[in-house]
Amino acid sequence: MKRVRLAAAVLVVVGSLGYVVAGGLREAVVYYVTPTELQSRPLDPRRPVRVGGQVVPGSLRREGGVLRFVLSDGQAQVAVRFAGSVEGLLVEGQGAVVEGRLGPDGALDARSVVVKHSEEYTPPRSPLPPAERSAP
Amino acid sequence: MRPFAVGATAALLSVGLFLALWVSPPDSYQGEYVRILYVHVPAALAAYGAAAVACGASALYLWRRDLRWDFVGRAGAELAALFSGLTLLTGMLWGKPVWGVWWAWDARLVTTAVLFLLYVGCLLVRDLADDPERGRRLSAAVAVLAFLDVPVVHYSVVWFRTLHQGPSISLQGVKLAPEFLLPLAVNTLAYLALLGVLLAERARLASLEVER
Amino acid sequence: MSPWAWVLAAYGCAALLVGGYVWRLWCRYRHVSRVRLGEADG
Amino acid sequence: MRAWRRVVAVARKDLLLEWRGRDALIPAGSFGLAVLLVLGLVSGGGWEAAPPALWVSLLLAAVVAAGRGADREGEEGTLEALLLYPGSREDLFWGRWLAVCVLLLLLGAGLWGVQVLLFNAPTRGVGVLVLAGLLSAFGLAAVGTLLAALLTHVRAGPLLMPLLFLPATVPVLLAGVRLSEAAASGAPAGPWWGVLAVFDLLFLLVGPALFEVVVEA
Repeated sequence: MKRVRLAAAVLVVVGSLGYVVAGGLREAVVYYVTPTELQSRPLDPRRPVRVGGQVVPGSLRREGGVLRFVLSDGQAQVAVRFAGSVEGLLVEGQGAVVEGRLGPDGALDARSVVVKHSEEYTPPRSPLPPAERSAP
Repeated sequence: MRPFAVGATAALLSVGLFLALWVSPPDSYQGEYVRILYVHVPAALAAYGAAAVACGASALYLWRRDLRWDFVGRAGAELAALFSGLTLLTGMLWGKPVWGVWWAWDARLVTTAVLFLLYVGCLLVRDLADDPERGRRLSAAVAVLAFLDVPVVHYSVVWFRTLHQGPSISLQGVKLAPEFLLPLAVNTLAYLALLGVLLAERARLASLEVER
Repeated sequence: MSPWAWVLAAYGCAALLVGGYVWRLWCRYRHVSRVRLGEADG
Repeated sequence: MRAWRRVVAVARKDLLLEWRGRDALIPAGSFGLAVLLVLGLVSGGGWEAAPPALWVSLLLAAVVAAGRGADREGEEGTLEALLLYPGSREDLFWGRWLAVCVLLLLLGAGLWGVQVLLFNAPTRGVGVLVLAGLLSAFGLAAVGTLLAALLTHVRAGPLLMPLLFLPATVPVLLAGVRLSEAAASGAPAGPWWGVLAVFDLLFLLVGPALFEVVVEA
């Protein structure tokens, strides 16, 4: 009897893991929202949001101590302002997760910028990898 | 047999270290930081392996009540705590320069921390139980329970949207250039060999201590 | 800090943790074998 | 005796002991209250801090309540005595589980009321909250019952309780907080009901199976 129950427990464990694999909980644990989701969902302006996407190539620049760039998920875009220095390896074309509040002009006033890199690893073609060039 | 296994593991570890620190090129994006990959990923895989051994041996102990399974289960739980702790530490030392933060509250990081805590709890339960037999039984139960977290840790980056990047090597393909693949493979092998040697030695020590 | 400092810190961590574990195993081995020898003498 | 009657008898015994001594409900309730106060103080007490504060205080109160059950077993050996009676040990698990469920629901209701007063929190979506509370109480009680039995004969058991209880129940905490937030703002709850249901199912199946291993003499 005990064995049968244990077997049933194992079965349910496997089954529920299968449910998770099939995507049942995919939207549940989300570290950041995408720019598309940011624009499509009604937002509570009193709350900070965490938005993640690719830094659009050519958009990263620093003006008088304020870092500006545009995050994109391929469809929607959101402009980001950040007064501070980024400690990670922020470069164009790689990902970033930005936490802050939406300003009245639709741009995100960032409180923190965290770099999210891809799972791809390639040897350098240019003599200096971005790690040595680092953020502007 | 034993000197051979230890010698082979030491050789593998030194070759792995050489490949990781001298042979591997820097990454086109991360630069030299990519070398942390060769200790972080093998440590995580060794933690999974130790957790699996702990779970299997504990289940067998609960079923058969053979002390030898308990020795292996205890070794597995200790090494699972050790290697998951190492994974967390090297991950933090990697995250700070590359992501810009030591820690982030994302699913991969939190589930790994939970794994570490569960095995610490497993070891504490064994040491603090009134009598050794009860300690063995209870920690075996916790070890079985804790293993449930391993698939969640591994697939958290696939199932959930996390800051941590997805797997570089999966059924969908290898996103790792061959220059990085070889050191990673050798280091993974070396860590698994190290895990095997440490498991065997720890279990042997436990049996010696009981005999005494 | 230079990238190499971070890399070496990570490897140092690994060496310290695993080395510490091996050291502890070794000490307990010595203890056990000493006790066994002592029993054999007595 | 049929199984469900044994279950009810065990639950009745536990609740009667609790009613006479109130030595789990009062310490756990006042501890939960203290946590709620501290969290409110440090978070500034805005309404958006209410759901996390409520669930964290409930979870910590559950640790205390379940740990107290373990103490009682250790002091009076009630579990050993019960194990001598004929019948399945699973009934014991379910009986204690039922009693812990009742305690947790009482604690939850009390803490919720205090939270509404202290945080000026909206009382919308009570139906959602009640259902979320019930489901999470099922899961928390299963983990609590198992761990209380596990830690009965372990030195410093009440200290180890949070170390094992909190990591294991993180998903329930997370789901509870998100469901409360959804209830308060009227937003759809998304997949959080699924999370809660899956982990309940897991805990309710693994709990009794391991309980039998844990309590055997």
